[in-house]
Amino acid sequence: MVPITTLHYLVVAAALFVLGVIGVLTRRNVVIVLMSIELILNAVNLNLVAFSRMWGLHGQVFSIFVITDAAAEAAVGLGILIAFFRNKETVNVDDVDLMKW
Amino acid sequence: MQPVATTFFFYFLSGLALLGGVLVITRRNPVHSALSLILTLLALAGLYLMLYAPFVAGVQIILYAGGIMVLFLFVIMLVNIEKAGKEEQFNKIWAVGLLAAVMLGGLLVTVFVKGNALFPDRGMMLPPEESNTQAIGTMLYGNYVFAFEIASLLLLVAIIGAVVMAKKRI
Amino acid sequence: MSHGTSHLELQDHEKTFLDSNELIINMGPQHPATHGVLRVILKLDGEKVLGTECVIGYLHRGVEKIAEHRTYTMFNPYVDRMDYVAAVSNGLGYCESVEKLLNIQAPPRANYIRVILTELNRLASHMLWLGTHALDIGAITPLFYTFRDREEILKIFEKYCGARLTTHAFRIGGCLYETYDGFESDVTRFLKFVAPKIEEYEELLTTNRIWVERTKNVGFISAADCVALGVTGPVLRASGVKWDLRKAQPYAAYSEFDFEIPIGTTGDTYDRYLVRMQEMRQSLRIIEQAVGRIPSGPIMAKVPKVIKPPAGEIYHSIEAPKGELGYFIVSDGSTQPYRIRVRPPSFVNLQALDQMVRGALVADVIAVIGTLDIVLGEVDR
Amino acid sequence: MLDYVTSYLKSSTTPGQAGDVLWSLIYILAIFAGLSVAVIAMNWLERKILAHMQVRLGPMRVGPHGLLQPIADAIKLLIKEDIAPTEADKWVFWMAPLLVVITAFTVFIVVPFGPTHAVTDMNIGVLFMLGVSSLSVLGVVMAGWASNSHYPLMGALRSSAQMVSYEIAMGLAVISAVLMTSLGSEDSGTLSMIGIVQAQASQETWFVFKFFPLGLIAFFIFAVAMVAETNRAPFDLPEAESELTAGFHTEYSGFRWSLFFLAEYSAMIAVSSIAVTLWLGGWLRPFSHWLSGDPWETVFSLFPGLSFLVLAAIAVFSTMRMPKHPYFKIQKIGLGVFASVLLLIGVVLFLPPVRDRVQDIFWFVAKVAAFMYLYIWYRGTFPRYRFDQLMKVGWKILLPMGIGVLILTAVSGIYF
Repeated sequence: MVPITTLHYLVVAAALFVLGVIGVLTRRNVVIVLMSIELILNAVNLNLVAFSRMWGLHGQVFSIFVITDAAAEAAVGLGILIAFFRNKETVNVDDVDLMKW
Repeated sequence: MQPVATTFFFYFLSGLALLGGVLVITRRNPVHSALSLILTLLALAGLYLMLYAPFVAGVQIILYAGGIMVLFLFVIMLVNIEKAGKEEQFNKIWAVGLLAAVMLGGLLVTVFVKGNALFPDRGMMLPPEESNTQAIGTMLYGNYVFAFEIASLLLLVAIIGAVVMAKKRI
Repeated sequence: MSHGTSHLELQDHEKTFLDSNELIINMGPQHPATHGVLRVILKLDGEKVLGTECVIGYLHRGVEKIAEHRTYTMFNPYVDRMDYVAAVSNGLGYCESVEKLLNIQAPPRANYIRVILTELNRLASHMLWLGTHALDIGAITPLFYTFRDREEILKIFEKYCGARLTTHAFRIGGCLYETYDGFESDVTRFLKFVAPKIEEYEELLTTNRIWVERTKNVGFISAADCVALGVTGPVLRASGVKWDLRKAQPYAAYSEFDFEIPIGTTGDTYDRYLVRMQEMRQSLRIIEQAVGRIPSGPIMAKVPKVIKPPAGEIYHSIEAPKGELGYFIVSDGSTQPYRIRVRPPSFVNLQALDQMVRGALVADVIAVIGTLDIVLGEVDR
Repeated sequence: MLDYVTSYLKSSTTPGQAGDVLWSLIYILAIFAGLSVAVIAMNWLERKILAHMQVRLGPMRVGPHGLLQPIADAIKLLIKEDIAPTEADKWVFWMAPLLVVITAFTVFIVVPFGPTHAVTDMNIGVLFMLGVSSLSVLGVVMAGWASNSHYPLMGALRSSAQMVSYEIAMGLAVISAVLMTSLGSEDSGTLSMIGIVQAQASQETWFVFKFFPLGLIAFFIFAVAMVAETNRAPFDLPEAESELTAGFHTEYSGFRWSLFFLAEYSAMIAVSSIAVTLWLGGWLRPFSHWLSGDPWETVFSLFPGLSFLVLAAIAVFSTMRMPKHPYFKIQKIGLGVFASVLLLIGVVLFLPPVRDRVQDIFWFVAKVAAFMYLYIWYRGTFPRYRFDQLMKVGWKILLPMGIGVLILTAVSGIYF
């Protein structure tokens, strides 16, 4: 069996990234779009942590920043979602076509 | 700590992560999507442990699975999902989006296949540090202290933003 | 979930959070905290109560209708089944009403026995209220303490008339049973036994931070609202109205005893709790005075064998543990009442529920149902 | 085989760190079995202690003094029909109790019952425990949502809001204890559970007494938050019987309900273990520095055996007090057997090789047991908080206190 190398992790991360992109680009439900963004961020995190095994801890520190960012993004994104749902009674991303209601 | 059955656990956890990812983007019910995403997150935490990054794994579990996903579930329960479940699941430009994503995937495959030379020492794995948490802490409050403070500012902005968005009258 | 039967309407200024649909929850008829088979339809915004609607009648037995087909004597046991935790009071009210209709007076000895038993019953009722109220708010221990002490009261009842709950202790014109040997000493011993117990309940609850937080400023109702709704009993007195029928229109032998009417100031749940605790002490005081000087003499007035009141109508009310318990009896001169209408305190007090819980939280609904001290047997009759 | 066992007994590290799969599995099984027994015992003890607080007897019929009652209950729950509401989301409904129970048991792999008695020692031990136990909130939310009914949904929303809020205060209290580990050593502090206890040993004080009253306040914050985390009285709003019937597990029955029950009790034990490890010196015996030296070591090593002897004496006393009626004959025999089992365990624990080895475990378990008693005591004493009051306590009292204690601890750490 091939020993597990950094490249293996990179491939997994790439696959997750593509899944996230598909989710963002094709789904209608805003909640699921937000979750797909989380998938993308996690793929990045996996990359960062995997690289930290090659070039030192910086990757792990950055992945912590990414998690912080994800928390902020989720809070704001869900806040927007709630505001949107209140105005339009829908969570359909196609209906988000006005900057101001 | 001698790693045990690394290969098996790698494929097992990666499989779980990818399975979760697929379920996230295909489920009709957002609650199911969220639960699948939790599966992915936990599997990734396992992968971080395998990469000797226990602190990131712990943060992943506490913040992502225990915090952010609870927020997601909360919001899903607040907004009425019954109607959304009956609607069309994919948007109008899904074909274009899928095409773009597949092209992106193809690009990545090309990079991995053709760019073998880009990863000259791809098998190299640094040994684990004596104390991962301590090393990360030193780095976080040393090299990256400015970024750290900016991140706290970002969180503050996010808190205020979320409150302003969600609350009708302040 | 029953949406069909509810007539709850949102008022204009009340909008739900996120403008989401209001949640309609059925509390009861099978629910641990509705004290029987009360069904409350709650209209909620998250946890906030926008409105309530009580659905009653699950325990309706047609007591008032039954009265029209029974003689005055035969109907006497039925009234015990209304407020079954204060059966003695029900019986007292009924017997006194019929006596008033017949224009006879119960002899003084009977009146003293009536006072003692009624006050014991008031204690029992308040103890049951305290235990269940505390249980609803989450304190499970007082329930067992109060039941332990209520048991002593029920033992006295059992010794006196053979029944514990639905006593049927009194008859029209007086009492059927003479006090048993040692009745006085039993009651005195009970008084000595129970006085420290009331302190014990207060020790557990009165200064308990969580208890105070859960009950202070909860279920507020003003004196004016109480009067407008016809709310009586401890609920009215906790709002600051000094109205107690035992003082206002003394019946039985109450005019001969020295006691006070505890009143509250704010009219919240905590005040009602304090008022009831004080009432328990006042009851002890009345019993203590009464048991010391039970006059001798007959226990039954001269009552005709067949009770046939003259045609006419009468309204007589007494201070039951839960409030004003009134009987309106219309007689057509026959052996059976033409119509009896009971003014049950629980039913009237329950009407204040909606006003007391609007804008509060679900947990407050529980506290308020507890503090109103309703008995569904009396609400539904 | 024997060599294998003795080689382990001599090892000075946990099986997980040594990479010893077999011993890890043995430890996991032992902890699993021990926890199950503890939960069963807790069930009986809670009912008995609460009953005696409430002037009643509690279970008396099944077995002498109701000793077999938990087993009867367990059998009843296992053979009960497993009902799932028609409109429920079957898959999620089925997963929720599993998730809750798995997280409740998983945290125990880092609980140190002694310097070497833990499945493993992670260098993120405390973080791991907090993280995994915070996952149980997901199970609660899943259960409430999947039941597709209003009461469970409200219970789930309540409990998720409650658990997320109190985690913050809890985390702050934990951090101030972790800060204390860094004192008095050149190295930085540690998150490892074993390391934290060792730090208390080397600093010759339990952290609850450190920087009096700072340690005590942090401990208090944690002690309050942990009751809220486990949804126990007076913070038992998610399952407030009088309001929400049974909260998030209203629709559950039989075996799945028993999983929630199991999870609740093991979560109680888990958070108590964190508190014991962080503030009460983990496996260290009381006065290990004041009363050190040879005679005291021997005296304290007698405690495990003595405690079992006391239990046996109580059992014998109860046997004596039973009425002399043939009806009680079997019960008497049963209680007598129980007493002699206790006596036997007590005697075994007096044997020198055994008593040195079980010391650590005994003190740890005794401290956790004290917490369990507190849980029962709270339940018998306090009414239930209302939801907004609960949030007020969490956010406006415990959180500022936690931040204050954290800052003061850091300051004291620098200057003292």
